[in-house]
Amino acid sequence: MTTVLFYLFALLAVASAILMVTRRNIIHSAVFLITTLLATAGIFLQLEAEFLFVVQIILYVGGIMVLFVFVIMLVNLDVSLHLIQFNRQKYVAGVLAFVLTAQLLVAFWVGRGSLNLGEARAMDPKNTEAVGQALFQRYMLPFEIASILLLVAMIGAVVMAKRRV
Amino acid sequence: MPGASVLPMPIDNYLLLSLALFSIGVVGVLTRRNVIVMLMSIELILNAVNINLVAFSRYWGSVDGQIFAIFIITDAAAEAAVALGIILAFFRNRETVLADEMDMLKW
Amino acid sequence: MSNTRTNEGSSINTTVLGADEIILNMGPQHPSTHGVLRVKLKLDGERVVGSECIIGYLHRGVEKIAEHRSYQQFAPYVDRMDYVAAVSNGLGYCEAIEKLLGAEAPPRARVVRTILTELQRIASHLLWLGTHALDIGALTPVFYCFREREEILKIFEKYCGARLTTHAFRIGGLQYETYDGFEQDVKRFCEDFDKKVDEYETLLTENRIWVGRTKGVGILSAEDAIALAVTGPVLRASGIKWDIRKAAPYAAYDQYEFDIPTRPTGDTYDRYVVRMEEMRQSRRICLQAIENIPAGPIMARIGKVLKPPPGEVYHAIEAPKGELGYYVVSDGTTQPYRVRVRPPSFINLQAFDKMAQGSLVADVVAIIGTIDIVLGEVDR
Amino acid sequence: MSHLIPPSIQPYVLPVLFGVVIVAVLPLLAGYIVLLERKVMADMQARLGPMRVGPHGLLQPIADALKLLIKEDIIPVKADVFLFWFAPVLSVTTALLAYAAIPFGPAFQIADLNVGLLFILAISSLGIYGIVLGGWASNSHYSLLGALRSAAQLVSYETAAGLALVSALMLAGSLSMKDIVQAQYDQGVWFIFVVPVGFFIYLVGSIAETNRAPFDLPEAESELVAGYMTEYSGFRWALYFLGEYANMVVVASIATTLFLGGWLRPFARYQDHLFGTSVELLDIVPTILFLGTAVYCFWLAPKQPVQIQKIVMALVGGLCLILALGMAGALFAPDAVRMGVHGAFWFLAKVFAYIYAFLWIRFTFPRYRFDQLMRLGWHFLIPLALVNVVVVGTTIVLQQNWEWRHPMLSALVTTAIMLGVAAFLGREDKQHQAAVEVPEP
Repeated sequence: MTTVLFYLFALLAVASAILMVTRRNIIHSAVFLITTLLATAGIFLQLEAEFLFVVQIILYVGGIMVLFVFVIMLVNLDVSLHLIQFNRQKYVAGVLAFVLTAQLLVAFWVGRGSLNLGEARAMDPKNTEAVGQALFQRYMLPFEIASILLLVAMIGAVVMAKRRV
Repeated sequence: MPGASVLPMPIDNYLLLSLALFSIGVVGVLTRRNVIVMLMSIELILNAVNINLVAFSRYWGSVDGQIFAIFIITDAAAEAAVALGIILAFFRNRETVLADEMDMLKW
Repeated sequence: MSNTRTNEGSSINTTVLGADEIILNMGPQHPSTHGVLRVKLKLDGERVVGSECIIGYLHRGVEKIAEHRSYQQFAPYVDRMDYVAAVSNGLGYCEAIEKLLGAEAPPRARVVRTILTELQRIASHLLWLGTHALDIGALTPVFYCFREREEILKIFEKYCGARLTTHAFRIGGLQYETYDGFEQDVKRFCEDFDKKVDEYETLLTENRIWVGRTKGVGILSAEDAIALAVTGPVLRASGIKWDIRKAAPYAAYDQYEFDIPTRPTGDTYDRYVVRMEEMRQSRRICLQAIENIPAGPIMARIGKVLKPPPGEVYHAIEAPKGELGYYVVSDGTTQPYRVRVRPPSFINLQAFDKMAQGSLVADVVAIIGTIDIVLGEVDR
Repeated sequence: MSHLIPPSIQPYVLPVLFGVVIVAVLPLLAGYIVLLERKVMADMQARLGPMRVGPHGLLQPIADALKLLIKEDIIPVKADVFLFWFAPVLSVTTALLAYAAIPFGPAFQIADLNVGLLFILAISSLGIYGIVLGGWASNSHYSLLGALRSAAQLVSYETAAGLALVSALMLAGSLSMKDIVQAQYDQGVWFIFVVPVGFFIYLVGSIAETNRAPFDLPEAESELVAGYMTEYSGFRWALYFLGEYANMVVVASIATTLFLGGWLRPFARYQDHLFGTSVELLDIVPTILFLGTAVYCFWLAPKQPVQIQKIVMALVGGLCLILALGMAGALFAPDAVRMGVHGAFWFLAKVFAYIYAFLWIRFTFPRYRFDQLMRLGWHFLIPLALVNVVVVGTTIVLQQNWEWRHPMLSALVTTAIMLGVAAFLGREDKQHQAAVEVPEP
């Protein structure tokens, strides 16, 4: 069952990721990115990371992507639909991306044998509590730093979006 | 939950999925002209990383990887907010969201 | 959008748009433009940076029709201008022609005219209140308002057989004698009505959201109001005490005591308060008038065929929406040479641009509502 | 019966059954909420409301649904066809998906998730796409403005509503919907009495989230015609409507579960028995209510003007009678069944009470303006919700560590402090308003 779910979600994620990159209409791109993110959330669930599943949906899909869609609507340009969607160095870029992918695949293939991960261990069934404990005890300082980062980003966004500073 | 003790499938599958998403994201960033699509491709790359982290976290039976994934999502939120702010400001002045038209160092 | 004529000097320029600006066409089919008004808004986000009222969708050439009808024949047409205050329209027209003839309606007719006109004022204000509240999102007051308006329309129906376009008055007086029980009907309505107004006020006057939506919205200063020739409650809400019923009394208004409510600021809330108070004052006039309707004839002796001497006359009354004027030119025949109407809605609508500058889309709706326009009168 | 089903799919049977029941019943329920709304509105506005289809308009929802089904489906020429088709579907799907974690009774739940509440919040936060994409795809200015308003509004009020829920969560100590109700049973008090301010914030936030008046700006008919739904007609429009009402039930269910004790009966700990039988005294209330309704229907039936209406009225009475018998029968059934049936009754009763509050507010207040709505959200509700979390958290710690034992006392203190804060924030709001006011000439 879980295997089937994984392949389902993986297929959905990859297919909509490809569609996202190739679509002409930005809002369609955004919709396909949302689909990818939801499929990823499904994979998180399949990996028993319930809390992250919820965070992915609330924050990524319900928050960040709404922001994207909002901005796309604000800058909605029918003109851009008829323009060339890919830039001048697309062939060079494509080759480079292909080379990078190939490198990673090779690294993956070579490292496959040598990587010794040891035995897989069971997950704490109370995922939310475990994440909470870790977040507020072991990772307290990074957590606070992240909150400062968000504050800074917020101020930055407000300043950027303001008409006259 | 049944089967909670072992990883449901070899970790390779997750890594390959992550690799595929990452590559697609890289292609998107490098080839598209529209800045918003480029940003979305970056989100895709971050997402691919998250899959890796969570898969390993599940493998080790520890939540540390998930914590990192949460931090990455936080970071993505901050990045999106600032970047979209910049895009809006730019659009207001130049009325374009195409990367190769953003070639003036001032406006 | 491209082939519309644009007024000279309007603040909107549809060809040059900023990056954030869009053009929004409100109407002519829109739930809150009170008919077929079309408002072209230039928006920056939701903020109005320019506006233009495009009218004429209901133009029927009423003034031109007048030139081909006899004086009596034209009287029913005026009911179709401000169709929610038909009685007031009729009063203005009849008195204008009487002035032209040099005749005067008998005292009984004048008192009955006053009562009916004041009832019509209440009915018109009730309709305004209901729709205005509906525009701002209060769904309930409109039904209460219609409940009371129904009472008034019933009185009209009993009196002359029609509810909306009544054609209640005739040149020279009244066609019909009042029906049996007219006094009781009016009295009963007026006695209850004060409590009903209180009821509307509990729903709205101190409602936080209502106050927030209307206070400081669509401000029209006294100077602007005068410069734009605004009249009626809109003018009085800007702090100017001007009411034709007091300034140049007609019908029987000189016999009754009533106050002219004014407010200082000239915002939407003030206009609301002024109209609410006007309803109470109208009730007061009705109560005074109903106590003492003089006996006597209801029609002056003016003959069957009206042939006013050549000349011209301007007669204005205080209609529910403002100064309703008739300028009639006679060439001595049975048909008017020219009838020009000064409709209060049309003139007051000019203030829209002034009020709407810098407001939000939601305010535009409130402002259209607060001017209290009837498109039949604006377009004629 | 259970031995007939192979063990491999046994755990899925009951959830699938519940799912089918919910998906089948919900559209009907939504239709009847619309009827309820129209009837309540009519009552408040001194008129009768729908009276023609069926007795007292009881069949009106079915007629409406039929009409919408056979209406012409119009797609604007310049619309984005794919998204125009997709958006209403998304709207309904997300609304229905949220029901997966809602406990209608102790046993009547599709899945008792560990993160149940968060799951519901997450799924309902997806509903915004139905609105935003639909508004964009219509290619109309009204729709676009409605969609933009909606996006901003939902993001703002979700924050306040979410923070309000945290106060109840801290009391329950769990995210599982079932455990939250159980905690209210164990502590012997519904959380609305412990954190009334949190409930109030959630009430306001949930009205805004479901786009209901006085926060119905995305579809304000006097300004934006119908907002994001302007270009929709026929069945797509009906889907949006279904989504909206399904969402209302979702937020009402969340409020019921977190603040109003879920499926718990009022005075759930009071367990006096009826005349020595095993029946608890208060458990007969549902039976009596249904019996009363049945009698009323039978009394009304002969008074209906048309023959068919008499029959339908009698049928409704019969339905109520059957329900009353079911309720009575459940009293003597095994515990699981009794709890399930009565739990579902109380749960739905509370949900409808909450929805009634929605309707009442809708017909009483005018609509907020967009900037006022934002100011209310960001300057009043979110700070209030934040302080609420801090104060409630402090009280809980005090209770646990300093033997501050009396829960109602701490609730009183908390509420008093919160009301003070609310007054303070509200006062600031007034100052702001005063600043805009124009001086008298």
